[in-house]
Amino acid sequence: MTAPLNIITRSTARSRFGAAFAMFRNRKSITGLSILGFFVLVAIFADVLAPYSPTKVDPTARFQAPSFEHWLGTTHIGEDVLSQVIHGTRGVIVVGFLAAIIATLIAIIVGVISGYLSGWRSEALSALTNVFLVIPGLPLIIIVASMFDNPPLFVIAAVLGLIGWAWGARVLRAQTMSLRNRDFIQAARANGEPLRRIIAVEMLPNLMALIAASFVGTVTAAILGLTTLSYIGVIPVTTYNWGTILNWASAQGAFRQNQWWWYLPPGLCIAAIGVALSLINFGIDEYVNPRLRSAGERARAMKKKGLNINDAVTAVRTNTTTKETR
Amino acid sequence: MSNALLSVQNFSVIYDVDPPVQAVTKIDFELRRGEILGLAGESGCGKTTLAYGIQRLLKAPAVITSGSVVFHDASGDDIDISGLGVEDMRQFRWDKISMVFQGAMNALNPVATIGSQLEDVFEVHRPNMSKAQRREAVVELLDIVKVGGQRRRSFPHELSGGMRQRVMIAMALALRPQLMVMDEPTTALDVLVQREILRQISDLRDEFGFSVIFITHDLPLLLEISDRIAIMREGEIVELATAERIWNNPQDEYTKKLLSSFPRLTGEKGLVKR
Amino acid sequence: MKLVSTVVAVGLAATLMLTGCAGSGAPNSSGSGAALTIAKPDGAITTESHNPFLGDSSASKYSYGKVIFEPLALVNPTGDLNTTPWLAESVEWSDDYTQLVVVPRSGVNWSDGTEFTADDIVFTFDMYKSGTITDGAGLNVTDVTADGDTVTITFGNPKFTAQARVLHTPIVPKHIWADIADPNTDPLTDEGLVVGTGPYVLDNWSTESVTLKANPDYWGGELAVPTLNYVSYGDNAALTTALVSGDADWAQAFIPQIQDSYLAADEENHFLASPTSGAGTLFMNLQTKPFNNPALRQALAWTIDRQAYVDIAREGASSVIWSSTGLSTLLDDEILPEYKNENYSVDVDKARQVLTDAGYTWQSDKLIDPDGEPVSFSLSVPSGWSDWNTEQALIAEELKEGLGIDVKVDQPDWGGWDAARQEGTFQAIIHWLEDTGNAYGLYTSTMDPKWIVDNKAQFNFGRYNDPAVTEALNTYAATSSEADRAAALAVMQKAFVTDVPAIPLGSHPLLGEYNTRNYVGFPTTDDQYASADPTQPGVLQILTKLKPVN
Amino acid sequence: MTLLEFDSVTKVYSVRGAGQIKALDDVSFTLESGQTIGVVGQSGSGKSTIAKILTQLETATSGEVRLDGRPIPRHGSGLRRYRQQLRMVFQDPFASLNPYHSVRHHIERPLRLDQVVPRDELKAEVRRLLERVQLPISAADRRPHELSGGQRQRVAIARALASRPKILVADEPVSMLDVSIRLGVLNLLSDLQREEGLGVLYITHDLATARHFSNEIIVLNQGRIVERGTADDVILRPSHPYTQELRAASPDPEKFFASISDAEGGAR
Amino acid sequence: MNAIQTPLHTEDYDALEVGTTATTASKGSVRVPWRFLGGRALFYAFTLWAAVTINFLLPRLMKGDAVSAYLARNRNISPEAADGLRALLGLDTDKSLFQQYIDYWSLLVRGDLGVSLLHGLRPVTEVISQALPWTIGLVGFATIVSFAIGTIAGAIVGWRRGSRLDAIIPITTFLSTIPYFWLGLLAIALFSVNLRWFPIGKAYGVGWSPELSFEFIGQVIHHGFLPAMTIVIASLGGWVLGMRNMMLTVLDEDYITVAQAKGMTNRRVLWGYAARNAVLPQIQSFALSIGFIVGGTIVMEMVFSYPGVGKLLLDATNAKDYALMQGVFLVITLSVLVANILADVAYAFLDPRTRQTGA
Repeated sequence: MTAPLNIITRSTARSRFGAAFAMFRNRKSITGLSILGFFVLVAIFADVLAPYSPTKVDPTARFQAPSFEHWLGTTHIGEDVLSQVIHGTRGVIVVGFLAAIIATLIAIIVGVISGYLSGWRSEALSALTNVFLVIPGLPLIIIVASMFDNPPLFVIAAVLGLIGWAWGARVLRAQTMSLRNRDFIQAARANGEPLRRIIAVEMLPNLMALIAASFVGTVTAAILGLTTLSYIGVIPVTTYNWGTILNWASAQGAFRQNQWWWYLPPGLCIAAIGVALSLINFGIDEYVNPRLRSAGERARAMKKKGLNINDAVTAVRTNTTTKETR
Repeated sequence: MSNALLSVQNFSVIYDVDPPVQAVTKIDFELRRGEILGLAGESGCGKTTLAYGIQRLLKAPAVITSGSVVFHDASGDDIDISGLGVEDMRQFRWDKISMVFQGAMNALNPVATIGSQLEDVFEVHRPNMSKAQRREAVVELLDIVKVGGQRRRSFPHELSGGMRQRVMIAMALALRPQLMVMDEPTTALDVLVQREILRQISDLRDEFGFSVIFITHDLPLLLEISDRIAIMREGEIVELATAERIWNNPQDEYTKKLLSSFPRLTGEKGLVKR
Repeated sequence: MKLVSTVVAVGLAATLMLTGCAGSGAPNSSGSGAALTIAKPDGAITTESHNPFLGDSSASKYSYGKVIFEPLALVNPTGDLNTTPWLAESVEWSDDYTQLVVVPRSGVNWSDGTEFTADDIVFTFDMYKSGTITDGAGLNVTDVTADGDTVTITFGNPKFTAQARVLHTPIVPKHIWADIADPNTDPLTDEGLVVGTGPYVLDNWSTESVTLKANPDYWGGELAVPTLNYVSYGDNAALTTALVSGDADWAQAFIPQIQDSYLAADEENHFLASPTSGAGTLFMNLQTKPFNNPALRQALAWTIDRQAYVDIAREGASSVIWSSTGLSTLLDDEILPEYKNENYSVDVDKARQVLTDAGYTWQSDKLIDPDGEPVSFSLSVPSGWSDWNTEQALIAEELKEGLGIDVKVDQPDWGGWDAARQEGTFQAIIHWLEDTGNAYGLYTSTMDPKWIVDNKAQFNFGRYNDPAVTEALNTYAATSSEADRAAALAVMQKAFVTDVPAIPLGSHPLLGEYNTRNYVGFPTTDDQYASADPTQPGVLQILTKLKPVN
Repeated sequence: MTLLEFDSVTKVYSVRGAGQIKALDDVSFTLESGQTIGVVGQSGSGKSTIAKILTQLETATSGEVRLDGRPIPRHGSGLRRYRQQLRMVFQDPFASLNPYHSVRHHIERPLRLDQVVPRDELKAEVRRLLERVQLPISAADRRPHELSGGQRQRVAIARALASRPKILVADEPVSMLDVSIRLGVLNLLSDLQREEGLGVLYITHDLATARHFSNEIIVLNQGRIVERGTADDVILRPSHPYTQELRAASPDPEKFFASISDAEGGAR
Repeated sequence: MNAIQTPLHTEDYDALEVGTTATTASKGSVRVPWRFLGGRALFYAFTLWAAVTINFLLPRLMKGDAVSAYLARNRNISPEAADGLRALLGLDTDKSLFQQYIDYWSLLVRGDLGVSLLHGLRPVTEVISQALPWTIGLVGFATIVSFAIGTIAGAIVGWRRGSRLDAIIPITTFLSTIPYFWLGLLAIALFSVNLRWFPIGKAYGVGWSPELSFEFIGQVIHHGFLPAMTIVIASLGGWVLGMRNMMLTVLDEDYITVAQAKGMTNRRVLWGYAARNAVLPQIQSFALSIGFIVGGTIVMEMVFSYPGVGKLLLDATNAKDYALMQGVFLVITLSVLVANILADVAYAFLDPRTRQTGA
């Protein structure tokens, strides 16, 4: 008696799982997730992967170009750049994700509540959101970060998160407002579902794509913020991140001396992780708005068949039989 | 022949996707001058594809695969629509055949005044008209459809649904075309407004003598306003006859089934049974 | 004239354009010689203020004030450490250094034509006395009198250790400054206020550069350089780039990879590091563990590689200090005979011996203190001070390798670092010394409780406090007797050698990068008549010595 | 006892910039078990406001709604019990089902919420309800977008029936569906009503189906009831001018062709 | 209630449509969207208040003492002078936080932002006024150019979807994921140091002062080109993508089909109908992105030694120059607000739907 029931619940569980990840089930998202996953693995296994300690000084091997011992060369005091980049991944990933988690939580709470409520409470939350949107973030972060002598990573993440939630909240608010008046929410209300259940079970799943998108967006912003702040030296971090490496490289004249092995890898890593996150977001965008994907694909497919999507005049193909082209 | 406005023969449209979808298959019909031809059928039956297809308004991946559409112009010229080039087609449109679309809110550009959207038509098709003449023509059109010329500067969102549909009709009327294709022009409207607009279309037809192809799924309505009705199903016309004949003596099983989907408003309680 | 210069400028620009290096064609450069561009890495010159008394005025910050307003005499912080009278014919200190007798130079005119007199000197020091100028340098002037051709300035305390501060006071014209309501803050931006005796006069001020023209009536004779440009770049890296590309001619900057990036770029590029009595010094917090144990401090002194500091961290822009007295070679004559040969070296075995003797042990290569706790500390340097940041990494590595001490490299922002050093909440920092031009500088900076006011330290961050040493320091500063001074110095040196309150790493030099493409006569290693640092008062000496290249 | 009383209900909305608008103006009617009342009127006449007040998505400005003689409790379990007895079928089957959840979820929820059946009978009850609306059990694990419009509306009906209500409010339940399946859905509703003895409030703008499926018809105009009576009375013999206008505007081919042939006959 | 012209139109009675079909619009003059602008004005007032308050609080939460920092920077000043300085700066007062807040506002209203310790005790307003034009010039110009290029490119890419132009999207996206400063550093290394095409930063050449002459303007353009281009390149991606996505949505709208059915030329459909509608959300996100962009460009000023407020802020923060820090943050926020207001006004006039007159 219980056996078939189990099978069914499991299958629905799987389909639900599948549904939750449907937004990532496209080539762009998968590529992006793979790149991101690579960096996450690097961050986790930094200790194993890095051939040297990132702070291992070797006065005999300064400013070395890439070689077999040092795949990405060395710094001005003989530190191994590759090891620094590998260890730097950790700070970037931790801060990026932590900031995004904080920001997304705030965004969900503020956005969904202000979207679901109406009246002055909703307006007040919306105004708060807009204030955080309009106030220039980086200057504020610079000021706030300078309040700490030697802020630990989570503090930086918290600051980045606290300042970066507004965009997500705004998007979620708009979507919640539109969901609020959908019939299925009305139906749940008419059925007497409690509010928390309406929000958690009926609304949140439909907001997942937007939440994911805002999460990914905040990770990007936080990583850019972290590396920028590290570069300008507002966040002095004793553990390495890519911004810190660039700070050193710039201060030690690597850009001037064309010590590309020192300044290119961290910058390219930032760009790579940015591209990965953008790809994930493209995927989500296309899931939310299938037109975005299909438009290009459709146009290309039609082009192959000799059709132009912008033709305002329907093509006529009476002479050639379509049977042949099939 | 002189009575015919549009001759459609062996007309087929496919959507060239994978796999290709045959949307309209080997349609033959003739539209007479000044007549209202109703096009009825359920969603997906190809009625819209047909109506758009004959004026080559379908976007890719739609492809016309066979047939000819000949427009018998009032000047006596016969225009083979399938043979027109892009530029000729552009000039032909709206001048000879115009359209009234479903859902006038989306059919009007939300950021332009209705006046400017009407003037657009003259700018493109009557380049010799002066600005003043254009404005005059727009006011006249809006007066004809009883929106009032003073609303020229209104934006679409400032008008009610019925008003917007009237504006669309004014726009369709602008170049005094010989054929108007109306795609569910009243579906989104309330019944009283719908009746009012239908009356207006009928009056305008009497005054200007254009032909109408009227698309809708509302068969009872069609029966009242059409001269002839074509019933479509799965891309084909299953029956084409006068409205009265369709009502009193439907031939095709599908026509009968459609008719019996509507309960009677008056008369004996129950469904229309044929 | 205006027309001519414009024509010249356009022509110049056209020439530059044709030769393909469209660059800065300064519109005001007169034809007689190339301009000299002096650069700083301090960001844009955003505020116009020519007030030489204001530490942060543009004149002070970019140092062009030093070529407009001249001091009484120039004290060479390097080389022979000599005093050269400048606006004074002569300066003479009383024995106890509480009185200065000045004979003003005659035949000097202010740049507006008014004659420079003893009254101007009196007026300037009177402003300090009366308090119209904040006594930021702590001159403590009690009396200024003019008597014919001499001016006598009396101070409230001996100035032996602060001679340069007194002598470098910019002298300003009484006939102008008498009407300035608040000399502390007035920016002198109104017409005709920037009047000095110096070799150059202000010509053009903008946020991007300040241009000065040679003073045609300069008392010191004709000047080789007709135009001085002062510019400021966003940071050190940008400044270096400008120096390498030739956009800037002369600067005081720490250039990483200076050999490859600057000196190798052009053989006319030169770099001079002039050692001073100051030094980059490792300060340890003597009040708390682990540095409350002198044995550990001593062990550090035997482990830290000063040569690496000079070669790697400072890229050669320093000279090593190995003497156990902490004094640099510049102050060799002040080292007591008994310490002449007492030098540290990198001797890990010795360091370990010191520690073992003091009861330290090792456990799996980690140093354990006599209480049984592992030794570790954090070494703080503000982020962005790249030379010392590098030294942090080096020290951490040396101590870990050599002694098994875990050093946490801490790079807070300036504010946090500043608070910690003042409040004594740090464990170890690298810091500079108060430069007095003699041995006193090191010892007062590292052992003198006078720096601790309201429990906040301005120096002596380790909070060394030994009454005998304090007395010696006071005696040294106040006495008029050479013998007393020598005795006091002996007390200080002895205390420093035994207690190791701080570890000087390498002398803190004045740096200067310049090129000899257009002008020669800069100080060199062989002739350090001044430091090559264009922001020092000695710039006056250099500018008057420069000669055009043939 | 009367099942449902809608007693002198007035609902006023304040619309920004337009002041106050009376969506319902002193509207009263009663509904008995096994009875279907058709509510007709144009959009904006207040039809949907009645549904919203009945389902307590909105509260009446004045007046009272009573079920079995008791006014609607404001909140808590009383309100839930009220809602259990009055369920609604929405107009748009594409919007009234949560795209994220399976059909089973939609039907199980009210069962769980109102504890209609014990937990171990949930599955059987879902099957029964699906059968009731003529859907295969395999539909249970589908998600709404995998179903056609008609099937979705059946799911919505099954959901409404799940809590075994006494009253069903159907707000334009077929206007979004294709013409050929409209009757099927309406017939289903009508069958259920008969078999379960439900009271049905059928809200529509279509006079023909209102006449066909209702016992009584209420005509609303601008929030006011302008006419009421048995279906045939209201449609065939409208007394109020508004009702007459509505009827005249509704397509009626029967009468149309009759009048044509009369005219032709007369002419001849 | 709505003014009803003719009793004929029954739909005008429609009670619930009143809010949306409101119109009194038949007069000649351009209608000013007062209600929309009024709502925005209220919001801006609130934001301004919030910004000022944050601004007031921030330095008070920070540790470190401005005067000690000042003394440490100016080593020739003896510690004994500290008290004198405190008195000069008015830092020796012992007022309640609320009283300070009131004082802060009253000073602010009078345009008094205090004096900057870092800049020779000059008024903060004066310090900022030297720097602000450069920031606004550089950032404003670059942002507008980037927006214009991006939006036009996005419109074309969206219109010609499926063509080779689609490649623009990944390219600009890649560029926009690169940190501004890194791109700037690379640009300097390549174009200034190696190729020597452009000067190494600064706003204009040595020895110049601002004047109205072709040479000077040439200088400014020559110096500003590299930083401006870097900002444009790094921020282009967002605009291209946003506009392209919006175009794809708009191109499916009925009014596009109507326009084509009306026989409009493709050019007219693209710019007059599609792009004209798609640009509206762009303008809204433009307004909201300004704050973000300004943040990113602050770092550019450091990299390019540009004499703007960004560098001022960094230095002020490091030196605990509270007055300057507050001033700069306030001015940046104000500029962003003003930019927002401009974008809002532009939006209000471009989108007639904001012009609803109410009733």
